Amino acid sequence: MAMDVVHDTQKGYRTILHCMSRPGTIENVSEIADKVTVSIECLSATFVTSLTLLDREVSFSVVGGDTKKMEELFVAYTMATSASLKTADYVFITKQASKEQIISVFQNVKTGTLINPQQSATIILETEYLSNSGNLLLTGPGIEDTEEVSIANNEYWLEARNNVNSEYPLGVDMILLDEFAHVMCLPRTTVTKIREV
Amino acid sequence: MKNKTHFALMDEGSKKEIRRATLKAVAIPGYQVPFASREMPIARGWGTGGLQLTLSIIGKEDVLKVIDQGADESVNAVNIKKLVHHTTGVETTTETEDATIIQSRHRIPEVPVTEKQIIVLQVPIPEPLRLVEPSEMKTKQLHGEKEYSGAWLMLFEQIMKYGKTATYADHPVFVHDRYVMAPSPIPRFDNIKMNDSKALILLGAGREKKIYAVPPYTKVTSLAFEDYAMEVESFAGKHCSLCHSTDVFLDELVNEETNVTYYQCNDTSNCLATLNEKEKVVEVGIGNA
Amino acid sequence: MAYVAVKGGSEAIEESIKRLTFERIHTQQVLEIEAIMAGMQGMIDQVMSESSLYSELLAALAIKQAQGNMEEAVFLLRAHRSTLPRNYYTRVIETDNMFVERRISASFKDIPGGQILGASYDYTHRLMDFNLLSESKEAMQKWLLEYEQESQHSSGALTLQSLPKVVAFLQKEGLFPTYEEDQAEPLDVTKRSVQFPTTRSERLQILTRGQTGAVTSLGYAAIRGYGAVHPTVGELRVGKLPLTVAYPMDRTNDEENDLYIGQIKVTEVESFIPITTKNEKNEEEIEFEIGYGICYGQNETKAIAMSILDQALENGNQDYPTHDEEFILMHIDSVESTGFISHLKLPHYVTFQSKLDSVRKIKKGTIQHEK
Amino acid sequence: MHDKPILHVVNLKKQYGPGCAVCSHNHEVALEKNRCPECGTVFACNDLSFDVYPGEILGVVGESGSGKSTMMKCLYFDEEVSSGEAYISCYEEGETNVFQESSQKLRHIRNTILGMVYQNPVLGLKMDFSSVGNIAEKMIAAGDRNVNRMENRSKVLLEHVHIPIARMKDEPKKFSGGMQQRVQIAKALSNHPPILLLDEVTTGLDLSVQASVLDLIKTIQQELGISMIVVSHDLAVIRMLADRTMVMLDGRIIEQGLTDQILENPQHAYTQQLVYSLI
Repeated sequence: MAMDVVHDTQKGYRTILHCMSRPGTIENVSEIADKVTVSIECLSATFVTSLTLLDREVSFSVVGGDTKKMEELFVAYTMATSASLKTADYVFITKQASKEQIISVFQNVKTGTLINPQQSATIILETEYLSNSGNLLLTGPGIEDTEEVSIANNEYWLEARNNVNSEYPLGVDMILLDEFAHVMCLPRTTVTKIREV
Repeated sequence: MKNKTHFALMDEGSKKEIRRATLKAVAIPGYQVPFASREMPIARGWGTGGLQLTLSIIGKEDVLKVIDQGADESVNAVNIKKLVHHTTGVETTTETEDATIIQSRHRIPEVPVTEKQIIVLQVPIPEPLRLVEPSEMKTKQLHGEKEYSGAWLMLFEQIMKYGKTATYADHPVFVHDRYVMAPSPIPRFDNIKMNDSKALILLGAGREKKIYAVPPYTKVTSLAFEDYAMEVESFAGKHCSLCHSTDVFLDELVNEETNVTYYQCNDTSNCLATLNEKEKVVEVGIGNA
Repeated sequence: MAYVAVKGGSEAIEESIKRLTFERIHTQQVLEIEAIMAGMQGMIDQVMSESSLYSELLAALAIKQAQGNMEEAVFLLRAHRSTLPRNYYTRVIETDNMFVERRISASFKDIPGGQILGASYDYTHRLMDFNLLSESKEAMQKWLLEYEQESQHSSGALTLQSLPKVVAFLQKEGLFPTYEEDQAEPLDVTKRSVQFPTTRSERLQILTRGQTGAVTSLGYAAIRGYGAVHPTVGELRVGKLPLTVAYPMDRTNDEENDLYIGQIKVTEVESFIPITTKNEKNEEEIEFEIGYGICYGQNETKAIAMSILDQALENGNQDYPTHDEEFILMHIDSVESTGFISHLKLPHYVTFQSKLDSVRKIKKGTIQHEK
Repeated sequence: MHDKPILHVVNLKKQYGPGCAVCSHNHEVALEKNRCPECGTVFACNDLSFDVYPGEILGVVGESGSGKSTMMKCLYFDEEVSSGEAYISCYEEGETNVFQESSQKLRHIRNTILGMVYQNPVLGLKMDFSSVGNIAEKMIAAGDRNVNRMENRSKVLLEHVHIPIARMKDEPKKFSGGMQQRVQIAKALSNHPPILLLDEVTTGLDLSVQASVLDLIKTIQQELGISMIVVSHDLAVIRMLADRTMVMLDGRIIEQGLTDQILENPQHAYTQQLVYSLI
């Protein structure tokens, strides 16, 4: 069964909205992701996210691995424009991305202005796994007390994220996806801390 | 000519734009994200911001409740509910507990909201600084610089003049210690419900083209000085003439024949629930006897 | 009891809507869409312009459904517009290539291509024509026959022609500065929100969508004294423009493959307005600039007023509200202004209760103070 | 005198106009007064470098058009500088060039570290709000949220500047120019700013009022140890207040040093003219 552009994107969006409102909460979109039949270079969940958020009014950039195929795919399916890292509204970081590439994303993406902080990039990051047990502690709006999570390879980018979010409300918001079609979000307001052993 | 309307009325492009703006609104609590704002089949100023939010988030499995001034049966609430139902087929309800999406004008329900729910508030004037500064460009600058002395000064002046703050509904709040926000014209009585709310609260202003949000578990405080707390509407010594509740927001009414003032719950569905609950107790009581 | 007003809403609404239908049909006269399209072009043009949706059929339907209420008809069409996917933009149109039906210049008597009066109310005597009370089809046919027999109308078709712009001749003479073409992609105000300060593309869109009366009034204010614009109509033209879009699957973006999607009738105005500028040496000079107005259909007053406001906003001036883009652009939209004005009819019980509470407390406080 | 300045300004420049090949390179020669004859660009402040030390009053004297008011507006961030640096010792340990900071941070610095008294009270006061409200505004901006405390402090300050407490709820628009100026001073002082900027504050006031305002400034400076920059075209004001003085002409600092030295032994021809006209 193919993905339904009306109802499945609505579901995908509600999942992301739920996760963005409750950072650290992990949901999954496997029900929708399983319907993805096109051959793609990214995670199914990434493709679902692109169909959910992109259209011809926004721009995106892909980092890591063979980005050309993914770019063509996104353009064909969403009519969004492919743009440079510095101007893209949505930046997709694939599993193939190196640590240097990931850090360079955080150093180059747009972070909004004080007048228009919403004009900042949203980073969609593919990662190996997301789970709710771990030593990464999250606090901030949307979190009742503290959320404990683990995100594969977060040491690659945690500091870069802190830097880019240092002058609130400027910053970037993240949607994290893993191979099991799990979704977790880190809006710019979420403060991270490594639990000390 | 095609006659059938698309699911949730708006084309997918319109929905996506609203969805993108909403995500940014959640990520920057209390900040008014501009959006294009489509014209709706109901008039600007009649809840088009809330309606667009509802239509952009709603799915087949949602259950919708719409209230206006606390009442499910208010004409505008009925009208909006009818429109959403016609274009989506989703179930509607008057029970606050059953709803997954609650669209409201000027009230937050008395029943505590839950993590499973999204509250959508209709907003006429989203800019809390508009009275201080008419220009949009300048108010955006003030928010950007976190310059809120104008908003505070209004309250200070009221205290100097009247000995207390004299705001009505829509008393401004401070969100996540960063943005001053208009909570929409909810009574001061409801402001506290925004603080550390279990539900996500979305606010939409269709005519002014702004979407903003208070995520769950977010600090929301009413603007007030240390030594002059914001006073909520007081119904001390009054109670609902129907269900006898005392700790709720009451409508003031006058009996046309006797000219006597009496009070009734503003939240009609909560009033009914309380009444039913009492009936049950009475029935149980009778059964036991 | 007052409280009944908010109860039983469903039934009240049903009854009100039934009553509205009754008002529309109780005389049992069927108003044919064709009749509206044939005889109400002015209304159709205005509705299309204010709702920014070009469809004579839908505009006629909206007028019928709204019983001729213009704000309601515009509202219907705008709401319908919100349900339509819009995935493509047309190619840029050069209005030089307009098929002109009417073209006048108030600035020059002799313009290349000549003045073409076309169809206009300008020189009609506004005297009631009581013959129209009983117009017959036979009389119409007779008039049409005679009209066609006159030699200049023999072709039967409209005297469409493609004419160069008046300003082009003046530019050749060096009276108008020549600007580099702005190739920036216009921002679609219906797809993303407007930010202040706005770009010209945003301003022009909002102005052309503006309520005809509002645009006219504010344009009038700007030239009457509450503004610093002194325009002359350089060229006003009414005519048809062909529209094309790039072939969707064509990656070469070759214009040869463009798809023709139809034509629109527009009114276009270029007003010549003298302004003071500074030259390279920071010295003041006077130059002409163009105020631009365009709108769907034939709506000349609105297009001229738009050209005035375009110029007023282009050169902001703090002394006049008509030069303040927030003042103009935020208040001329029909759906927005009528919506907010009419929302005052909605119940405001809660807000009023809150107000009452506050006022009572202050009163009590004052009394205590005085004791 | 002191080791570390509270305010350290390096090459502050403010130009109006784009600049051109002629004036951007060697304007020393090219400019007519402060204007480039080629492109018309005006250099209102041209490479101003100076320090203000804790607790001192730095006087700035010069004719109108010399760039001193523009300099003050740049220091209070009312105007954006074209280039240059400024470091404030009590902000980020004096290691951040504040001119490079975001508008959000500038607002914070302005609200908590700086105070400003404009020549024209309209710029510094909300004419339709009460006087006490006007004074409170600055304290609110600096983070005070206690009405009684702010009201009491306002009363003390109003007394200080000789405005009857009975009139504290009156709007400044009902006051004379001198009274408005005194409300402005009270406002600027209300949050104990470490640095206070005073732009021609006594200009236009009656002589007796002038004296009391100057007295007030001096007292406050001694009591609270606030550092001040006092701009005036009137050398008498500078002589009375300033520990050190700089002289401005055509957007440049032509002379600076201890006030006594400058008054006794002016070096620049323009300064000499100023000093001798005073005597």
